Amino acid sequence: MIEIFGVEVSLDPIWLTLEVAAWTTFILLLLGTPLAWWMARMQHSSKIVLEALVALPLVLPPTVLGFYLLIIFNPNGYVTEFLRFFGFEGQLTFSKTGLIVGSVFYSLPFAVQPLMHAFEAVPQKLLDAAATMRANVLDRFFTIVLPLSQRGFLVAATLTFAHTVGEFGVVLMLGGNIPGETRMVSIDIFDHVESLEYDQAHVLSAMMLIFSLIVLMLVYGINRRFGVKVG
Amino acid sequence: MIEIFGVEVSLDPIWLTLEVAAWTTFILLLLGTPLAWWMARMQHSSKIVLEALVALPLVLPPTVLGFYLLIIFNPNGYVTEFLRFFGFEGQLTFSKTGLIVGSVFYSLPFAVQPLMHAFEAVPQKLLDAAATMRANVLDRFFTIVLPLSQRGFLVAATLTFAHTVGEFGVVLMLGGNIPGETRMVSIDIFDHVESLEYDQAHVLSAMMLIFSLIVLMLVYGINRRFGVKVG
Amino acid sequence: AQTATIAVAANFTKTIEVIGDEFTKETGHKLKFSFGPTGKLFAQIKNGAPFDAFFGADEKRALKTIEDGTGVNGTYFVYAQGQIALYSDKYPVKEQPLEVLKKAEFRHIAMANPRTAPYGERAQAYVKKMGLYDGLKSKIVNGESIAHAFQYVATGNAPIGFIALSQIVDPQSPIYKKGEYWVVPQADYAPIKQGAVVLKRGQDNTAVKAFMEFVQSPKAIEIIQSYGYSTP
Amino acid sequence: MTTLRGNLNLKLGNFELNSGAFELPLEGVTVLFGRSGSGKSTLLRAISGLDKHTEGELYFGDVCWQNGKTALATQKRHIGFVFQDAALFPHMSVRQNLMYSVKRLPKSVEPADFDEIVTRVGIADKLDRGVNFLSGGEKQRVAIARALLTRPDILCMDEPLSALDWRSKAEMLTLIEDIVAAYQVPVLYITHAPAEVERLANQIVFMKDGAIERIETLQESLSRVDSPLFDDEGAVSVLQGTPQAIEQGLRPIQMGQNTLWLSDLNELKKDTVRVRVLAKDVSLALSDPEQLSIINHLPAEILKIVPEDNHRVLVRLQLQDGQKLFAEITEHSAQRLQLEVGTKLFALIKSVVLAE
Amino acid sequence: MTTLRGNLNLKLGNFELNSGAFELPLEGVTVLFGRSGSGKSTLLRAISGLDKHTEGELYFGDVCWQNGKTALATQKRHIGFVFQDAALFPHMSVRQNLMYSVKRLPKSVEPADFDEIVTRVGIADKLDRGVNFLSGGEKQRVAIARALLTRPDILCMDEPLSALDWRSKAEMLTLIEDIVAAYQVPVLYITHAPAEVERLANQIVFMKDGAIERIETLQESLSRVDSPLFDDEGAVSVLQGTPQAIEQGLRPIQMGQNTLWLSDLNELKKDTVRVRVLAKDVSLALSDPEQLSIINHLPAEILKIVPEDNHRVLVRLQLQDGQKLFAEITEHSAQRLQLEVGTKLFALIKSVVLAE
Ligand SMILES: Nc1ncnc2c1ncn2[C@@H]1O[C@H](COP(=O)(O)OP(=O)(O)OP(=O)(O)O)[C@@H](O)[C@H]1O
Ligand SMILES: Nc1ncnc2c1ncn2[C@@H]1O[C@H](COP(=O)(O)OP(=O)(O)OP(=O)(O)O)[C@@H](O)[C@H]1O
Ligand SMILES: [Mg+2]
Ligand SMILES: [Mg+2]
Repeated sequence: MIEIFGVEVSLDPIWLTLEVAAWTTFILLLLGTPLAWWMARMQHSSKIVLEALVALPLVLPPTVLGFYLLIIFNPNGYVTEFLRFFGFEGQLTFSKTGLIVGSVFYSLPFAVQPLMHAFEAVPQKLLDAAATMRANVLDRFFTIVLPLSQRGFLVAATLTFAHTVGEFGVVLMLGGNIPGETRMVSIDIFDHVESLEYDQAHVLSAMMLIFSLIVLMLVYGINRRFGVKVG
Repeated sequence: MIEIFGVEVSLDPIWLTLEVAAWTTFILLLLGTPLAWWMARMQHSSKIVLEALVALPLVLPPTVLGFYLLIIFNPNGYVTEFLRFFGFEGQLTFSKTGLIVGSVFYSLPFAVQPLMHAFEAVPQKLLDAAATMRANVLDRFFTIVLPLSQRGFLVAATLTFAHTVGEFGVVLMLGGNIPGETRMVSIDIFDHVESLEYDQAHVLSAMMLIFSLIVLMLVYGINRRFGVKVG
Repeated sequence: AQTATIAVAANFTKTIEVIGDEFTKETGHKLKFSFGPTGKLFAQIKNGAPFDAFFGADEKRALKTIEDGTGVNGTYFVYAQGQIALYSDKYPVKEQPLEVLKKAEFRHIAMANPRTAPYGERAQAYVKKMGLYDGLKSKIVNGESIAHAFQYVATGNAPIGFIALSQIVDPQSPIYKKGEYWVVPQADYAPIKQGAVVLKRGQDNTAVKAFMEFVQSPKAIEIIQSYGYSTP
Repeated sequence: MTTLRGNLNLKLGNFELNSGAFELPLEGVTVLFGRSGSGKSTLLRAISGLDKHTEGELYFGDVCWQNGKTALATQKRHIGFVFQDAALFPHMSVRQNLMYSVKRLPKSVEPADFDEIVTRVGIADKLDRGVNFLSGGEKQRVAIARALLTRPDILCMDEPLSALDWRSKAEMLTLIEDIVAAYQVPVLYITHAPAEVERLANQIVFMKDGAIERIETLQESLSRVDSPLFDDEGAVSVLQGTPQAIEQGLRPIQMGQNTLWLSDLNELKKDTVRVRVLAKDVSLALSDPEQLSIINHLPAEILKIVPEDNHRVLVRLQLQDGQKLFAEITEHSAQRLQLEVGTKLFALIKSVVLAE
Repeated sequence: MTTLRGNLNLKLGNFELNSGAFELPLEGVTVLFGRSGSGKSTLLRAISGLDKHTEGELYFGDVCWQNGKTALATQKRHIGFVFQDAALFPHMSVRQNLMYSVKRLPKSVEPADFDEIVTRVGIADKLDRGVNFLSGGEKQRVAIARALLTRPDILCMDEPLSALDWRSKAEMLTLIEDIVAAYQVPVLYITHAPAEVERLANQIVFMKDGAIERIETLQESLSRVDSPLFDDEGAVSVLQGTPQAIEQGLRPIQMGQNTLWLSDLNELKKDTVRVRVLAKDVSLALSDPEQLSIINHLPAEILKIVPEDNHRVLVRLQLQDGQKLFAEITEHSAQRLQLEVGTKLFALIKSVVLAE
């Protein structure tokens, strides 16, 4: 609890939000990279289907997405059974893990789309050149594709992070709004609004706004200044 | 009211959603085009500030955004006063107009970002060439920039449309859930969930899912096949 | 001392936080509250949410948990009874509530969604009973919850609305001592009983047991009433 | 005669263009020549008003194009511009690219003869193609046609041929010569290639480090031994003469009393033609040699002998009609033949070498 | 001697590569020559394993590189590849680009001498530059050094010089010759330019419409009157000789009893040099002319007289040491000198023309 402009606000939801957003970004970059790479390389028309699937979370209302994730991740459901099989003890819903998993689904397009476009822009010729220098597929990916996709990663990371910070519906459904555990800033603000504590809501919103603006400006600034130009 | 798989669902929210999404897309392309063009031409560091501002709706939880729009659009507030001055009679909240205005704010980055990138990719040389052929600024914009930014427009339109279809928080906050006027699909599904009518929720969600998949696949298909390549 | 996680209907947020503070002070047990729309909380409980007790905004959904097997039989009780008030900062609702409703000169009237919120359902039933529904029908705007309906009124977007008395008498409320209100006579609508139930997960938790008792103690009842609810 | 005169300044990053005062006759072809990075393109863009940061002054005849920071918009300058990479509109067919010019002509200007230009430029059969399906040479033809169709008061060309292969280059040079003659439009032309300069230029603007170093006519420039034009192929002479009717499979070019025999039999539409002779293709003989396959034996007198690197000498000759010719030979030969200023001798030029 | 033999097929859109069976000696420079779109690049990429859809078979000596659809990965073929546009990694410095090769050498392969290669290629002072700050020629040097540092069993070059200007081109040609001689690595080289072929090739693979039309040595190819190599500059002869010590500012090249005088005084590291002579630079004289600046007068005998277009004739000569030489003269001169098969005469070549 700290006081800002004479209003008491709890910082827990802020830290939690940053933590969840950071994890989500990390995981999505990790999982999104091979997915995006695979998609960037695809030639068939099935690429279109995949692109559409990846874009789906954009279209689905987050509460609806959250509702179905809630059903799918039910502790007696198949997914949890399956994870149990690998020694997973916990529960996917109502925990930080759950929030992160939900956010990963929710923000998928924001990570995969920029990465895919960045990967598509890496000239094939550079990969060919690397191959003639005895670099195998993985080697080429790490030494050529990744460094040349810097901007794509920056955009993917910002969008994912930003979108997770701002996410509400999925988190509310999957998380259960448990203080210190799954109560993120977006829900906290909403709770303040619901319980008529408008002052707290205003302060939190303002903090979020300023923080986001600063982060975004930094990122766009870096992007403009240090983008590696290819070609 | 129609029956699907033995479940009665009302189609009104679906039509309304499509209508609002269509209007939002239309308006955002109209307003986003000059904004994106202006930003694409900017050289100063203030461009970064503008980029960050445009990206803000990504970060703000939609309910929070909705809450503040609710405050700003209040019928005794400055915005409405201002509109009254121009002969506006109605009220921005609890109306289709309000939903559309809210969605326009909410989806702003989804229209402006792809357009800006598309505009940035139009080679200056082509504009120079057009200028030597006596084309003035507007003429150049309509005859060179617009046609060469087709893909950008397609992406902007899809993302905006998709995002508006899936929007929940802003609509929930601003709309007032008036059947036929502001009850969109996302809210309808949510209401069904809240009132334990899970069957209806499932049917509506499935319809939305399939519809979205088809639209997205069409768009990505067109994009891959007919994109004008520049350079 | 133990810790309990309790799911609470959003409209009761403020009240239960105050009760909770008192409870912790007295017993040393810690409480975590999870607030949300009742239907959402219900869906979560059904899908394994880690809640020890459930305070719904109506009777229906708390009872349904027992039916579904997630609630503990015999622990159900009504912890509060909501009261509906008609509020406006423009129209003389205190003196002539029904005339104002009849004339319906306003553009919008806010109430909670009758499908999802008991306050909304009762408010709708009341205007129907008074024969005012047809005149108002086109002007009704529905908040998803009673708190949401309140926002419409508090932000001036709806000049009049059926909201909860608790939202008016709360000293922190943005409309506290502004405008005027009229409490709808309890006799004209079925009581909005808010039911609570202990969930399977919390049945052995002493904190839960203690809290359920505490909520029914005179001290708690005093707090509940001070926030504009009546008690059975 | 109207002129283009001005003094332009423009700062681009670390580069500064400070042209200095200049005045260019608006007649024939003016070539901008200079090393890469000397600011040729920048100057041409500044003249065309394509760079908003240009300052200084510029007058096209009496019309003010630039005064301080106030500039007439490009679209009001009636400039035709041909870019190095053609800059065709990729979303239009060839015809649409051309019509883009035509449609925007003000009513007061009489449109050019579309069919004639298209035929002359050689794209009449490609009008309905997409521009992405054209070869490099075809693209440049369309770009030139497009520029001509704007009925320009001046035609600017920024290395229009440098992206082309030798065959297309040769064709395009002929085309450009042809156009300059036919439409009488003054041309500002940037190139790196001395061969293009010698073929086209009336006057040359030499640029260095963002400034105009000097402006001179082609003849002036070619008479200097240290001309910047003498680069990869060494010294060059340009002879002018009057083409005659074909005789014995050769084209005689009359230069005073002497005749130069050319084996290029293409139709020559002009009264006077330029023949480009590399100094290293000219041999010298003290007596008129018999029994030799070289048919061009021009009597000449040595004006000057300039020693060069690598044991070569450059010999400047005067032909009987007063035209100057360079010959590059080895020091060894010069000694053997005892050449000195005033020596009368014969310049031998293989006819086949002359063809351009 | 090991060979590269195979038969490759590859379908790309509408284009089909069907090489037909081929066998190439893995020695010296093998040039792939053919018109644009004939499939040269496609064949080279197929040989390198850069295209996944390649089918057919390919053996590098005993090593199977391709059998049906089963292909050895490019990185296991030990190929050095130099692309037309260098394909340097834009996010690395020159040194990092070079070290990319070196780091990936298997332990069993002894690394090449980094400093020597870098010095020979002439980029020793540019190692720490970003590759975006190199000129086109410098980029190609880095690309070549990078390919050499992979210790390749074969070096593939796809038009490595076509993006360069004439000066860089000349330097790079010398460099490539030098490298071939120094490292004894077989080279597969694509070019459009006959001059490069004549300078570098040991054997030539002519391609047409996606197939190999024929494989022949440079000498075989140059002895045909209709050689595809005779293109923009007409017929060409390549003479070989032994360079001697410089005399009187000239470089004598011994060819049998005769001497050819070259004014190129660059150091020659090789025992045998090639001298490229354009047929149109050769004049003919019935008697050995005196008092002429042309110093190379080679006795020769006419083998054949071939009429050409434009009233010219191509004369095939045999020199005294048996080497063949083309001269292109006008029909008019041929008649005047009464040339016929068997005529003994002198071929005149200006020494300065020979420099390459
Ligand atoms: N937009 C720009 N920003 C910064 N520097 C620029 C810009 N445009 C050109 N320059 C620099 O200005 C200098 C002159 O460029 P310019 O294109 O006029 O040269 P040029 O004489 O046309 O050369 P080239 O023969 O290579 O075309 C160069 O050093 C170039 O790097
Ligand atoms: N990926 C591709 N898809 C379809 N067609 C292709 C592809 N790559 C090349 N082609 C076609 O294959 C043909 C042969 O191309 P290739 O690049 O091998 O020719 P080339 O002989 O190297 O020509 P150049 O001298 O112009 O480089 C061309 O007609 C080209 O258009
Ligand atoms: Mg330039
Ligand atoms: Mg090729």
